[in-house]
Amino acid sequence: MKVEEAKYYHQVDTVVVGAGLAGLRAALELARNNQAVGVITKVYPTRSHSGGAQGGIAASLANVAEDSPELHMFDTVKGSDYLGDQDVIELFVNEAIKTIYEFEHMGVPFSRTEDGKINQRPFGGHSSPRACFSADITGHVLLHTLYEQCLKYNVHFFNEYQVFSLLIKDDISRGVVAWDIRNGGLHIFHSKTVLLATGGYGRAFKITSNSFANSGDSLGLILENKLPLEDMEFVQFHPTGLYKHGILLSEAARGEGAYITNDKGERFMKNYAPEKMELAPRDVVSRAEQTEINNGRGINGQEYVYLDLRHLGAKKIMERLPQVQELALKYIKTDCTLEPVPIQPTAHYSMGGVPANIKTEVLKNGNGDIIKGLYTAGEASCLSLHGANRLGTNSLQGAATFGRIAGKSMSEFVKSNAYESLPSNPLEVANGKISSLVEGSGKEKHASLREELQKNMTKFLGVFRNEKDMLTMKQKIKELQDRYKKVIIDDKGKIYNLDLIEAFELGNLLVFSEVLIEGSLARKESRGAHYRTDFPERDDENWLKHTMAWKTETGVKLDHSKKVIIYWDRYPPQERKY
Amino acid sequence: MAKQKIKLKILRYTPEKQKKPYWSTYQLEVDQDSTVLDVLNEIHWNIDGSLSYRRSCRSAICGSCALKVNGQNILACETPIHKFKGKKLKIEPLPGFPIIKDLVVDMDNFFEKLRQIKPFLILKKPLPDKEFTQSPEQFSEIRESILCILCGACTSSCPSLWSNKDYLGPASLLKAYRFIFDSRDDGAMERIDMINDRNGIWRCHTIFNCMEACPKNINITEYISKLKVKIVENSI
Amino acid sequence: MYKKTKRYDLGYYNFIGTWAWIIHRLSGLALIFYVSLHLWVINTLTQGPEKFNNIMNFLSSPLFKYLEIGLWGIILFHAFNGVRIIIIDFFKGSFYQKKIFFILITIAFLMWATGSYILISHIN
Amino acid sequence: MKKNFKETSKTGARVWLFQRISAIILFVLLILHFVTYHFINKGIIKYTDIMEKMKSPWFNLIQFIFLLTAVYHGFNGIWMMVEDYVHPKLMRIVLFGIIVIIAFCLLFIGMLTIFKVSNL
Ligand SMILES: Cc1cc2nc3c(=O)[nH]c(=O)nc-3n(C[C@H](O)[C@H](O)[C@H](O)COP(=O)(O)OP(=O)(O)OC[C@H]3O[C@@H](n4cnc5c(N)ncnc54)[C@H](O)[C@@H]3O)c2cc1C
Ligand code: HEM
Ligand code: SF4
Ligand code: F3S
Ligand code: FES
Repeated sequence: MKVEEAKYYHQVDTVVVGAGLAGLRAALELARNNQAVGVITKVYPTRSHSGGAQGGIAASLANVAEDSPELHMFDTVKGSDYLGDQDVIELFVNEAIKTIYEFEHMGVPFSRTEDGKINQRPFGGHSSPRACFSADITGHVLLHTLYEQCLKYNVHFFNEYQVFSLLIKDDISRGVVAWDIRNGGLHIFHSKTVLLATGGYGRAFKITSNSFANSGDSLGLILENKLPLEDMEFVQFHPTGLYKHGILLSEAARGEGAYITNDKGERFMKNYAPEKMELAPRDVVSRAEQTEINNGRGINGQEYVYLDLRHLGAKKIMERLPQVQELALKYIKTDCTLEPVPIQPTAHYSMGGVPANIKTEVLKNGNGDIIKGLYTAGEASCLSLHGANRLGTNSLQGAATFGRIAGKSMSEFVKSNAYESLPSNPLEVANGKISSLVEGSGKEKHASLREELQKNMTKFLGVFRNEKDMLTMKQKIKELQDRYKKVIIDDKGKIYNLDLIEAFELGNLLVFSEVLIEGSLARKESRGAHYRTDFPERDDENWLKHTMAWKTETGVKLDHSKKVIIYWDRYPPQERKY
Repeated sequence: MAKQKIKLKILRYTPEKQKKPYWSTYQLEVDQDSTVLDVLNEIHWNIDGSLSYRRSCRSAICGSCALKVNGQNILACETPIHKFKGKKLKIEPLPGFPIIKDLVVDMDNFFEKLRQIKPFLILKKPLPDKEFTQSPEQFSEIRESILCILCGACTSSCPSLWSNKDYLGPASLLKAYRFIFDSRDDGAMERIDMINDRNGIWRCHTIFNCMEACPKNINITEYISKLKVKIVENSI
Repeated sequence: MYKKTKRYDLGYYNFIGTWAWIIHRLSGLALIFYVSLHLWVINTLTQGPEKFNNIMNFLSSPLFKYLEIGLWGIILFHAFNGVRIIIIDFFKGSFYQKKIFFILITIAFLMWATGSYILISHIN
Repeated sequence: MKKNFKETSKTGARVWLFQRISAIILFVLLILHFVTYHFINKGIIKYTDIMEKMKSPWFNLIQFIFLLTAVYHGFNGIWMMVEDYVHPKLMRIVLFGIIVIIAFCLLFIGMLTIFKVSNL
């Protein structure tokens, strides 16, 4: 395969990278405002991982019980272990309601209450039933409805194009370079604004609920452009991952009243969160599970505990949780109406990501300086809505609401700004990556590297962390990064070259994982999803602040000067107890 | 986990190199409870990196990985190999669609057909301040149809499509049902006008392959029948 | 740009629905052929009793009796599968399409067996 | 850009519905016909038997309906198959012509028989 010259050039006002909930919502907003928009996505839009979300989407509609945005805000702030920026959270809880009604008007088939309103159910960490849902395929119906709306407004999709590099110069974004997966060849997208909505980075872990596409591409690209990432150490582990597979059994199962039991058949959550029991936030339940497992109380001393649904009755399970039943039956041949299901904690959500301000503009540093024309939303972003720990159902809402806000910001930006010129050799970076993979000198395959990375990340940076483990991992990642330089791929063709894509994704995994490790090492406290056995307490005095991390030639540069925005009078940090 | 030796045949095709697809045989050792996708990954990662296929969620919700294995369309990620009871696996891309490479087929036409049935609520009434009300009974009309993950397994398995590539196909018809029978929608007539066509719904001959293929067990044919009756009621 | 290949690979015939459809089609065609012949034969009625009775005698030879047995089978299959299709179309039959198929085909088979018995007993 | 699936023909609904209606009529008549002619009369039908029956106008009416539905159903069915397998427009029109001509020929032969014999 020969390296491509600039054969394909597109000029579009706005480019949206990623067609998950965040990307599509932004694209829709732009299209509705009559802006030219191109959506670049490496999988068909309906294949995006947002479709995997099951449980629900939060908004304080108060359809089923008393509720208010104020309460929603309080829960979110507390859930974030006070690391969430409260101006963002406030905007979020107020906009959430509008987002839901908009979705409903677009045609999202929500499950209904008897009197025909949108039904809501309780969810971990929320003090009131707040999760709007559609059986247990909430993300799926939202994603499909948004995609269909985009078809209605004739949004232009570049399906199966993968962004290989960002064109940023002098703190101004000028577009992206993307690889046409299907036909081969690099395309230049010259644009006024770019939105990064590429989803999470759970694929750095072995046991994960995330899809293959969640390789945190834009994180790697941001670091490569000498820009920082924020709060990367916070990775949420979900307590109900299917044993060995990591596939998620919806939290809705617990919402509907499932039990979690250990080897002795005991509902052990009573020792950890006596009030909320199984409905305590994910990090609490995951840690409880891991503790039970570590202390030999996993089922038969193995690495799993049981999720018990039997008392709900087959009818309710089939009606409310059909997907849970199906997944357990298909993957581990367990019929959850008759038997308990083996589960273990699984890497699930990435709180960290590309730093952005409340208008979703990407930040250059901790002082609030921005990169002009670059935006981010969804799981790839860190607006610090979720702080140190995300509450279930807040992320779909976050992706949709801030997708919309991003759309708005971008369409304003486009109106008052002209195209900036492209850098002199726009394809240089992308070509470099491709040729090093295709013409490399080594012998190693990317698969073995990835396997090693994921295994070790799960082992050393999992639910429980400590200094020693993390230092080991730091060594390891250096070694892996060196070995990556010698990786070579089997497939030298252009057409649908899966090998190339996977190898490229591995490159990103390796880059941001290092940042993740360094961030965790530096944060000498336990907060939210980040739990250190050597520093088991939360330390508000020293650590009530965000981590910004750059990758430099010499290693990772950290900066902890970015303050958390807290409304001290309303929500002073207090202990998180459930 | 006990290991197991398996043999399989995969239909390979690289348009840059071959004129026609050809069968290629593999022999490997995998876990007993592996899925078809695990096997493909194993080959791609450790044996032959040039094998291409689509996959994303590996939890049967994204619809990327529909393939034909031993004569039937399935989702690779949710089908364990023991389902084929020790038979040699024969893996091919979805029938009825053009192959791009190996197991990857061109779905553009499939999505284009979806676009044409106007898959979005068409509203002629004013928007309420809050949500439209819809009773649980009205919701249950469309409950099954919203499970569709647009994997294409159904459309690809339909003999009517094989002989007529312009046939709209069961997936799009199901989508049309989902909107026509949504109590909030006002655009039924527009959509009916679209699917009431020589290459639309009337190419369905109740062959039921679509239902056999659907990984979500959606009773597609039933919904197509309901549509046919509705169209007949409306146009005669 | 990749080349689009065409494949004529139709190996998807493991299912009742497919077979029912194929046989229904073929039987329909066969029936048209039969109806045409039949109309032509009956037309001899207009040419007087002689010709008609001759042909009828000719058609009662064993060979035609066996063909008639086949014809009866084709008619029954087409008729009963046709009824199945109608049930599916109008009476939510798709939930039980396989059951309906087996029930109706059993009835058809019994009718075919009885009919064949009668037809064979006519030969002598 | 892409080929639109839509053609303009809206006859599908009628083809479909009439195929079913004629099928139900045929179901009754065809089985009755087969039983009466092929089983009961030992299968050998005499000219005089028929002439006897032909005297009744009801019998003739039923025969006429039978003829009409059978030909309609059969050739409607063929037309459905043509729509399945034949795509070029011109070819379709030609085939449609052929189908209609054959159908009318058969109808003509059938009606000729009925009218001539029954002396109507
Ligand atoms: C199993 C599971 C269940 C969940 N359940 C819930 C729930 O019940 N409630 C809730 O609120 N949240 C839930 N979440 C979280 C929520 O689904 C995600 O946070 C949210 O969907 C993220 O949306 P997104 O738009 O940011 O990204 P995604 O939906 O992941 O989309 C990413 C997009 O980016 C594209 N992309 C990535 N890299 C590139 C590249 N290099 N070039 C081009 N395109 C690229 C991909 O193709 C994709 O279209 C769940 C998550 C998981 C994993
Ligand atoms: C005995 C009663 C009959 C019944 C109940 C019956 C029923 C049906 C039905 C329901 C169809 C529609 C199939 C579809 O839409 O896919 C059909 C098609 C057809 N029928 Fe009949 N039919 C009968 C007799 C006949 C006769 C006598 C002929 C011959 C003249 C015939 C020829 C056909 C043909 C050619 C088709 C088209 C096949 C296809 O499209 O697959 N049928 N029949
Ligand atoms: S109806 Fe079933 S088979 Fe067809 S696309 Fe949808 S999920 Fe796939
Ligand atoms: S297989 Fe095809 S013919 Fe109809 S019932 Fe399904 S769409
Ligand atoms: S990988 Fe998503 S459906 Fe199989």
